[in-house]
Amino acid sequence: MSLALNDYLILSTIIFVIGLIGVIRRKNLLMLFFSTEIMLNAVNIGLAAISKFHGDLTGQMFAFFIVAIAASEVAVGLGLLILLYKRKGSINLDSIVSMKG
Amino acid sequence: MEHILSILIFFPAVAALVGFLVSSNSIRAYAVAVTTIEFILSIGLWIVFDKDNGGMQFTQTFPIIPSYGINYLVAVDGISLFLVLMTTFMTMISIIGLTEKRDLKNLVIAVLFLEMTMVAVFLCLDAIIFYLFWELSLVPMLYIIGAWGGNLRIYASIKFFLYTFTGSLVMLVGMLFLGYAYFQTTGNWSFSLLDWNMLLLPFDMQLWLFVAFFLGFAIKVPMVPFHTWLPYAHGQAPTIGSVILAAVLLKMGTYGFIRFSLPLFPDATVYFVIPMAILALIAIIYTAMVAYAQEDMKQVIAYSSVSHMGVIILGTFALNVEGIGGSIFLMISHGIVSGALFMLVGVIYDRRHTKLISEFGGLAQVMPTYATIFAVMLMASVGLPLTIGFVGEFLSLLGFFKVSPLLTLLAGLTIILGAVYMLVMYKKVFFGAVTNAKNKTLEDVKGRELVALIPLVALVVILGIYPKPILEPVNKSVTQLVEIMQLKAINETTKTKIISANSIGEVK
Amino acid sequence: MFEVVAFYLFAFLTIAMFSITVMTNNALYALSSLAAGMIFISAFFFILDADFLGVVQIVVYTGAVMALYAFGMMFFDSMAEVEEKIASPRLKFFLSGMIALIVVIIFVAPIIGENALKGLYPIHLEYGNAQDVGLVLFTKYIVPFEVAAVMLLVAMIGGIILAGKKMDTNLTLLSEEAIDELEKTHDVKDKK
Amino acid sequence: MEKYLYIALFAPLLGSLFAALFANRPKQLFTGVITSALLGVSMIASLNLLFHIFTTQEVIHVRMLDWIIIGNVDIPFGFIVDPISATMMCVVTIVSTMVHIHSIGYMDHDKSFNRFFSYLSAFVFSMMILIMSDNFAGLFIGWEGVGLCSWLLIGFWYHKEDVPRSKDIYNSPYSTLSPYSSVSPGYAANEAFIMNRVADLGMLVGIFFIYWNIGSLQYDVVFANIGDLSHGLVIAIAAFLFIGAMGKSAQFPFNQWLANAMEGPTPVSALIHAATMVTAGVYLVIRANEIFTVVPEVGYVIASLGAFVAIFAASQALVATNIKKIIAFSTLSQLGYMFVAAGLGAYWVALFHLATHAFFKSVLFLGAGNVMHATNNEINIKNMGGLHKHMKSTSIIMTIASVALSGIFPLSGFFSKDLILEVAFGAHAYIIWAVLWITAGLTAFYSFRLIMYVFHGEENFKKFGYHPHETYPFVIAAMTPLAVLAIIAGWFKEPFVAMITTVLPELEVHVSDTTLYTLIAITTAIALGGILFAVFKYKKDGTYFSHALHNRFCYKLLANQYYIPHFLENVINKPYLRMSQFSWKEIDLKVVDSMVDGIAKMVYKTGEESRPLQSGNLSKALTLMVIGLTLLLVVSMFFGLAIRG
Repeated sequence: MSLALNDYLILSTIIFVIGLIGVIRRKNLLMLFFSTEIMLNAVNIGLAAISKFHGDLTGQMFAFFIVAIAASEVAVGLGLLILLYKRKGSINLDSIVSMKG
Repeated sequence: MEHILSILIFFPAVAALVGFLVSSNSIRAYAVAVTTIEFILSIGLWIVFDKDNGGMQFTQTFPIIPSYGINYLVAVDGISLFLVLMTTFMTMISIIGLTEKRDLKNLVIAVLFLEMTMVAVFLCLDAIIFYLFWELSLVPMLYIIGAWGGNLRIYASIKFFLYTFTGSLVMLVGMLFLGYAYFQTTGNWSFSLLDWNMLLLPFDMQLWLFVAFFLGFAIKVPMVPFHTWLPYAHGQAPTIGSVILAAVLLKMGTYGFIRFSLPLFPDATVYFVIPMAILALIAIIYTAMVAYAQEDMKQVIAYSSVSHMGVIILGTFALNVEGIGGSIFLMISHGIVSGALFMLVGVIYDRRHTKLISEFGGLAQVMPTYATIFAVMLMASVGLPLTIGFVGEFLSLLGFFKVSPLLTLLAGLTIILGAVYMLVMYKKVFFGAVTNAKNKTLEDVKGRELVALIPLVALVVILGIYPKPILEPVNKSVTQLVEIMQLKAINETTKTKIISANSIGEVK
Repeated sequence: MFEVVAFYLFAFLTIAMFSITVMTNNALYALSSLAAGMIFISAFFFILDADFLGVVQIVVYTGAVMALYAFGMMFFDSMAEVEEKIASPRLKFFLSGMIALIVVIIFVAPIIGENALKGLYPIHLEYGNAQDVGLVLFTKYIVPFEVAAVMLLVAMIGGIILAGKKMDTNLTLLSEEAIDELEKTHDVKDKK
Repeated sequence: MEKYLYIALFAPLLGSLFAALFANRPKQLFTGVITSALLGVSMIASLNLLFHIFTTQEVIHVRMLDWIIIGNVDIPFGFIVDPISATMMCVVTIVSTMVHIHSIGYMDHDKSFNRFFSYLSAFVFSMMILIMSDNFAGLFIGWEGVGLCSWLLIGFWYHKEDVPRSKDIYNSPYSTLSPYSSVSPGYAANEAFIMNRVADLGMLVGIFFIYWNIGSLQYDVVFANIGDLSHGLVIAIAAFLFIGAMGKSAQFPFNQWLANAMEGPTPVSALIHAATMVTAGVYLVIRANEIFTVVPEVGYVIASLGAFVAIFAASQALVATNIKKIIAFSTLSQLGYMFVAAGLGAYWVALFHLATHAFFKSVLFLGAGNVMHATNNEINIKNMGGLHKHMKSTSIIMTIASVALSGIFPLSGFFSKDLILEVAFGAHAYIIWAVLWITAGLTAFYSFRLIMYVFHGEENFKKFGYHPHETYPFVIAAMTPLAVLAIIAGWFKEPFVAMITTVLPELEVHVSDTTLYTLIAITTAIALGGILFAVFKYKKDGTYFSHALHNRFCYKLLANQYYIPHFLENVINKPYLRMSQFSWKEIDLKVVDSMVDGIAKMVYKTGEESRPLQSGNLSKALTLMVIGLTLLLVVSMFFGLAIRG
């Protein structure tokens, strides 16, 4: 018994769904960031798996760039988050309603 | 010489970009120079144009998205040549007669960009690029109406934009589908009209595609009942906007019918002749009546445009060389005449800041030259022989007479109703005593206005007496167009209908 | 066989860790479990012969990102329970369940065929992964790579500037009163 | 000879353009002189051409320039001078030269003197094109050209205000007893143009029929092939062409514009609305005689209509006090005579009457012009009287013209008008003959009623403080040739017939000589009776209609021009305006446009309604996003399965 691409993809999807659940369930912005990280990593698994099973490095390349983007996102996002916290005193989504249509 | 068409298209755009650098004080001189050069270039094109050749000339191709067969493809034939000439000429005239003072630089730049898109629409033969410029032409116009217009300018400009844009989107779907159909038949992608002309389409597909293209063109023309954007656009636009809108932008729709609908869908065209004629007829009679009821001079002319466009459509769908050629000539003559009329209204608007007919009366005493020029244009508008307006109207009606004498008789009401609304307006504005004290001191046309109007008057008369320079190349190209239609028709009845429309014989 | 065992083991661990992250009310637990999950994920990369990626994963996430989060959390009240009012939990669970269901359906049906195209940048097993990656990354992907580098730099500076306003005043060197004063003016300014 | 053709054609144009250069300047005498001189040149060239044709029987046919060539259409600027057009050219140029000279005197004090001559010469040019063209399209150019000039000239005094509509018969612009010829010159000009346009549409349709059935608009080609067409088709062609002719010649129901056109300066009425333009319709029928010969039934309709118009117009002239309108009605009536002749196939008779009529009618109008000029533009004949003493020459000339108009031997009217009666009798159209016979009596009566009111009896003008005086001698000199022609034109009947029958069918009247002389006798009798009645009745009472008659319906009917202006106003103008306003305000704005706006509003409302969705809460937005994602997944799965299944 050996592993197929589908196994990895299913795993990747499950982790992605966990992230998604986090995104829609949590109200704390920090937790939202965590969930986003989870989703990004889920995708990375999928990319690495496809790279392996197709014998093509492109997937890994994408994974690298996703890691880079995730890192930048955390840096900028946290900065913004701190700023927001300083302003509003809270990072709860329910208390930040400034884009009402 | 092989680049002349591209130069014609992109010279105004480049000039517009350079225009950002020109100082606001000299921008008018700059604009006049640019448009004059552009006009001279188009005259040059006319000179080198081979008038014995009915086909495409000066073809130039440059691949843009080769994998989908989208190329920059420009060429000119007898049909588009004079529309291009008319475009460059009217742009030049409207720039010369420009009296706008507010934010002149941006206005001039917008007009120059507009000129590029208009010339490109008439020259591009690749559907996608055609569509690109077709839509691009909306942007400067939106800007011109929205920024320099009257009180309702925002409403008018947005209505103009959204209405025409919606129609064009349906047309785009049609174009994409046609490209796909070409791919399915030949295995290659192409959006070139010249390639599409080789395509024989099944009847059902022709019907649907005709309707899709119809929506795009009919709103632009505009045909009743898609005309309501026009009075607002004209009513609110500044003079230069109205002039260009009436003279050129409307012609894009009728040009589209001749360039796309007729050769691509000959069977559908023949199938839709009577419905189209009825729409045109409604346009002719109904809008002539609406024009008669107007209280604003500009609105009268705006509605009269719709009415005349009905005659153009009628000529286009006459299926014979006389009718189609006549409609092309009428496009040019209507461009010149309605442009001139809008300019004339602009002249009076500059002086009195009103266009209401009831504000005027007896102007012929105060402004005799103005009244004379207005009368000449009025007579051209009602289609008096030996003015430019007659030839096109006569040929359009003559052409359609072969298809249906009864409908032509009704359409002929245009010469009566046109005279009614125009003459009644003329009487109210120019005849009688000067009742309004403000009108007593009005200045006659002078200087710049005269420089802009005199060439128009000259053209109206010269082309009315000697239309041959235009009719000759048009004749060649239209004959070829009709041959293509006949060859491409897949139904035998269509073929016989086209042949019978083009031959002398018993009319019932 | 070893691979299969490792895969399922780590799959279980990763899912468990991440579930904790998503479900817990304690921020510290969430952070710790997230870090653990990240490390477990790198295991998959090793299994998939993407050694370099695995290493990068550990270094970047547990090293950089987690440290960043940890520092970031110091600004907040990290020890407190995270108070959240979850609106319409039924909808949330229905959605989650729905997505999970669909995903299962999609993956139960065979989707991606094995007739893969030949790789654009094929893997050379003889080089070893790090060398292989390096070759591609510094030749074909050199421009994106450099852009990514610039992006990281920009993000770093951006983060500093966003988070570090008022860096010109050093809180550690000020007296308590001065800090209170500063915070008061700060608050007033913010309320404006 | 082509040289003369071009001179005859373009000399008036040259004059018009020259005068146009000074159009906005104050009066320059030389514009009048030069245009008149150029017309003189044109007249001499025309006479030369007539002489040439008379002597050599040669037809001059030139193709000057291509005009419209496309598809099968080939329309040139081609000109033809044959006996018909040569006759017309001479009539037109002689009358217009004299009218031009007369106008120098008449327009003496007008500030738009130069503009007037420009228009007048332009009219002559258009008329020449109409006459000389060798194809129907060229004819149409002239046709519309004279329409344009007529519009310009009727509306020449455009600065006059609209007269308010009034119920009072002595003040209403629609009555022939009021001091107004029409609502205003601008109104009359527009009415004339638009009414002519209605008829022109008919003509255009006729031209279309000809083109599509024969493939050419050249007269020679059309006439050569007209026999090949089916009878119904030729009827259609003839009928539509005749509709055009009806408009230009103001036949019923297009008659009203001619009476209202009297708003224009009097020389204009003389030239355009008596001698030349209104006869264009007759000219068309004569020119296209080969079409009309094929369909005698259409000809019969034409003749009947002509007879009807003859008596219809003459009856209106009986009560009118507007000097110009009386002459206008007389013109209309005489046009009816011409149509009778043309309709019954006596084309050359129609042409002959056209020519003689042009002379005496133009001189009548010019004389009326002199009278009005002398009395401060008074147009009510009851306000004149006794002018014979003050304006002898005018009086004599007008009397001569009236006698000619009445058809008394040996003046020109006798030769042409009596011939028409003979033709009608000979064609066994006895009703038409009877109508014309009565009309002859009426004509004589109203002509002399005018003469008596204006030149004889009490000097009513004194009440208004007019100081009548004879006009300039050169004006009288200009009228003299016309008056002489009015006398002698009939004497040239024999040579005219010899020349014209080379192109027009000969007259076939089968009446015995005794009948013929009886006819002549009774026609002359009724004409003389009319004259004598007019003279003696006036001598006795000083007026014609007692006040009791003024309230009678028939008097009001005639004075109100059979209520045709009221009909046009209330049944056509006003409802059309109301329909137009309805179309605009109710249909265009409320239905068509609001549908478009409705679509836009729908989109806008949808946005407005869905605003609460955007609560600004990120968490909710994310939830919505996931719902969307779920839906998309479901859909894609569904379609994926559908494609596979």
